[in-house]
Amino acid sequence: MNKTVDNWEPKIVAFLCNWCSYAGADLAGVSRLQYPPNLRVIRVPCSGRINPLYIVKALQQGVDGVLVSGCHPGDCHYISGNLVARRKFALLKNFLAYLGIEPERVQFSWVSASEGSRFAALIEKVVDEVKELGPAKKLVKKGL
Amino acid sequence: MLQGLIKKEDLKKLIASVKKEGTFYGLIRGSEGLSLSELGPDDEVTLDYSNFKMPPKRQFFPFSEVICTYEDESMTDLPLSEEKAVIFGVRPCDALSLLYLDKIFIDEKFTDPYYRSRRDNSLIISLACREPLKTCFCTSVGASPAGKKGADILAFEVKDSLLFEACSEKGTRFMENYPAIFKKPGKADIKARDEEVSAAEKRVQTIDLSGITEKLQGCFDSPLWEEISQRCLGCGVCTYTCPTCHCFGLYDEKVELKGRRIRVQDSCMFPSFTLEASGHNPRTSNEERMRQRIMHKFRYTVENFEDIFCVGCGRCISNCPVNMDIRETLAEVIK
Amino acid sequence: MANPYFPKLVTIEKITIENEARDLKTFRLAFCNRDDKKSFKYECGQFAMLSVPGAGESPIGIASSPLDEQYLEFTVKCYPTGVVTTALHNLEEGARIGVRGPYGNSFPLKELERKNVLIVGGGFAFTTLRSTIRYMLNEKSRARFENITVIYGARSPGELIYKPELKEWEERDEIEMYVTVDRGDEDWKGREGFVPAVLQEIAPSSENAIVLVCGPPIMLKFTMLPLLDLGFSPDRIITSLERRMSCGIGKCGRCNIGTMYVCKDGPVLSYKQIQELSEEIF
Amino acid sequence: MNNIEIKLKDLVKDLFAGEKIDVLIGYENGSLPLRSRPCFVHSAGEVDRLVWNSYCTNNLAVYLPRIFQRQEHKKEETPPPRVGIIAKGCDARSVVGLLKENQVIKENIIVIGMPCSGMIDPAKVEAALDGAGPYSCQGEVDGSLEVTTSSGEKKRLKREEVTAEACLECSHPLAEGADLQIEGEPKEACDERYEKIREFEAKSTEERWQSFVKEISKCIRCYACRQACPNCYCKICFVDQTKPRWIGASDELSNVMIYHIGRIFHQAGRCVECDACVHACPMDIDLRLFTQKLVKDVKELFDYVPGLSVEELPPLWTFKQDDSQSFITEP
Repeated sequence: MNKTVDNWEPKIVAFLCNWCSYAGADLAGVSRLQYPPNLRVIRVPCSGRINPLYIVKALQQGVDGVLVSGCHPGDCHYISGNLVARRKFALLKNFLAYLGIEPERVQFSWVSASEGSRFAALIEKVVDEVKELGPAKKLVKKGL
Repeated sequence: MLQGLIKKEDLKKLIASVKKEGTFYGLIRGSEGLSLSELGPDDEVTLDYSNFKMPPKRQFFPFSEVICTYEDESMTDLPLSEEKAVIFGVRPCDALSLLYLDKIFIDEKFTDPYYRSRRDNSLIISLACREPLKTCFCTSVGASPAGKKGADILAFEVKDSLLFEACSEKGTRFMENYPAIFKKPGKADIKARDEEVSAAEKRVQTIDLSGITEKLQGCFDSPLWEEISQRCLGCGVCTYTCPTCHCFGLYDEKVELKGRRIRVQDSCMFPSFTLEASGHNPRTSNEERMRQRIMHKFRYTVENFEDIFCVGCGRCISNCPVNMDIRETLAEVIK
Repeated sequence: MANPYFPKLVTIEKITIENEARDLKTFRLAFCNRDDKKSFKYECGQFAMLSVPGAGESPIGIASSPLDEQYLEFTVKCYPTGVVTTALHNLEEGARIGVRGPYGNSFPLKELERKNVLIVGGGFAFTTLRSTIRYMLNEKSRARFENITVIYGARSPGELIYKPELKEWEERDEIEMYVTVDRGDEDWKGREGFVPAVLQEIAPSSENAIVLVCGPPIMLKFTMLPLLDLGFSPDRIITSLERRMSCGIGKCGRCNIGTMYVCKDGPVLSYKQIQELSEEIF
Repeated sequence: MNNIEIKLKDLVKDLFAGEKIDVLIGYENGSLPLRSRPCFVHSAGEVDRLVWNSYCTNNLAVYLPRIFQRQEHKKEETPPPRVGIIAKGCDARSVVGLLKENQVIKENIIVIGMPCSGMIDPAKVEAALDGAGPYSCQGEVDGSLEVTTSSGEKKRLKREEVTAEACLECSHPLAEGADLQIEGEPKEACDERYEKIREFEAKSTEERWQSFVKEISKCIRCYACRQACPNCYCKICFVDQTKPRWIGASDELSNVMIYHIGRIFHQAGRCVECDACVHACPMDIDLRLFTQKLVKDVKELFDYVPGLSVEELPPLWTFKQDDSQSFITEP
């Protein structure tokens, strides 16, 4: 894999649920916790709102990684949105990896509104792993 | 008419000579089956096949083709292909289909420059058929296993050689360019060829299509269409593998501020083909779409261009997932 | 070899919102290149392909008159599922788009000369009729036509388009205007009722007359019978068709109806020609 | 005519005679060797068209949603038809799926279960004959298929070697839960499955990606896989949506890949491994390699097998508190 590309910084799209993870990201910011600035955050009502096509489409548009984060199981604002989503995510994660897309490109996690430091650590980890992989090439729409 | 005999093994010499000026396309059998591909002098040219899967229209009218690009607010049209190409191994039915496509894409008022430049820069060497398939019916629609229409050169397999026969000025000039490669055929070669041709012609199954256009004029509202179309799944196999189907759409694809406008083949068998932005769709059912496809090929083109837009290659029959057989459909209409 | 798919660049000079629902806008365009302007010669009833880079192309009838030399106008409705129409509606004045055309045949203005002209329009299909009215009312051409009668209807007062022009025409003597809405509101003092009903009520004479009628399929369907009753023979009822199109030059096959391609053999057809087509049109 | 075919015809004749059905979806002889094809029988008089043999590959359940939707296009209102459908194990499981998803009217269908002994895959025969379709077929003799090529050569192909992959690996050859059953001896159920999937899983990421690229590059976007699938009944498929436009129209590889990923993923927990998509594909894309992965995962993760019970909730409509979440990234 292409590990060292000069000055390359990965672009990562993060789908964060409105009630927990987005608030967690907010808290990380308010608490002035340092984490890498590679995220492009998209706020969604619930991790259950994620259509697998959002993830695949993001990869096609050339992002280097996708992160989806919602409330911890049991904490969903809509009771069970994240639990239903969990099944979908488990299958999708396996399926994309099966097709040969590096598993680190698409990651799922839970972050609550009070977990600012967990959010910062999560981003640190995801960005590191994607950096290790180098720029995304698979599934990316061919250049113009 | 210029004739020349070339040993099969000497095809390599021909390919090597052609390569100096352009690309030589021929059939090779690879891991993914038979396909028309760019050949080098070391490639083994396949000659023992009945026909190949994707029709040769793809060489001139690719599935998708960029027709212009844009950046910010300026647009640029794309330069035309100047690649000189020799396409070897097209079957006579498919060669004929190119003449039909010409009628669509090249006309006095508007010409598709991308199609046109590829056509102008190509030479077609068709290879006469020896083993017609179960699905072939070329002789019923004006083509034949040794038909010359659409070919610049028609080649015949004669024992260990190929007999080339120029059918156009372009073909004659091509053969004259390589005097060292072609030998004069003997009487026995010609006789062998004639025997092969008539044997092949006899093997092609025929259907009676007399009066099909007139019949179609009278059966627009017939219940027949519903009956026939029941089984149809509504996929695009028949139209995409048809050598004469040419319907397309123009679409934009954009990445950030840059984009391209693409001409993409489309199929009248898809509901979206006629769906308007307002949501109105003049052809909502499978039945209407099937009728349109048949009417377009066997009636409208006859009235507009005096040709049935079908060459009897049988691809729509052999590839159909539910074995829709256009021969049976036409027989129903005639009945 | 000229690329017939390649659009000419134009600038959007002015955008007018035509209706209350704000989904109808008139775009006034100016060619960026002088030669393009010269070569774009059109007639009433023709259409052009408008293209928004990144979204695609759409066939739209030309709403300005050939005698409006300074500009070119198109009125476009934005549909929720329409990619190009939405993209167009999102643009602002000064933006650049592409135009390709003009395409198709036109209203038979030559045949209309020295005749009474009845114009029946419904909804926003009024655009090419507006082009025709503007043309006929122009001082250079008005004398060539006899009486001009216009019946134009929309769903509600807010949905009537070209309002300032409608008002101006109503005040002129050389044209007879009947504007109607399906349902009025408190401020509406004009006529109420569907176009076919108004047509029957006014009952314009068909003597020495030709009718141009454009509207949604359902209106066309119910307008034909009253027109025939009034004595308009099918060959003197002229309408304009809509179909999905990609190329505009008779190649892509989308607008094919029978042996005809709406883009090059239409969009203007007489009711007689429509009756001869096997496919049901409206 | 074989025994099963006679029984089937008698049964269908009775159904028409008793005015139990308006139409029967079954198989008739195709126009090509080794092909039987779907047919629609509307009266007892037409019943003799029906056949039952080793070439009935199509999944007939695909026609059920259409036959009910068709009504909507008609101008005059007619009551929904009563439909009889001939079903192999896989077709019957598809019908269960459609019932579960409310795509067909339960009271209006009669499923006739067939004892399926596995179907012959014409693509395998073609491959065995170097890519050309057989010119004629003389039938089966002693577990072998006798065919003649277009050059007149006679060939014998072992039945097992040309049996469709889906049939070799079939876990439910009998249409359990069918309304009516034609007696006979179905093929034995296969328990040893997913071997190819496991092999594929064991390959490196790069190897898997290369295989995916290779398979998808063949695609011509004819959508035959979608149209042949009983589960693909969406009125507007995501690829045809304009807002948002999920993928571009061209055959650029990423567009085609997303079409397939989207379609196959949409079958998660619904696919019955009938291989209708595989058989429909004119380019011989090995779709099974991808569809089956999801079937396997759904079984392993959620212990669910589609198409066996109308009542059981589909796996992606529900959850368990203790579903696996080993895939979750922990910082």
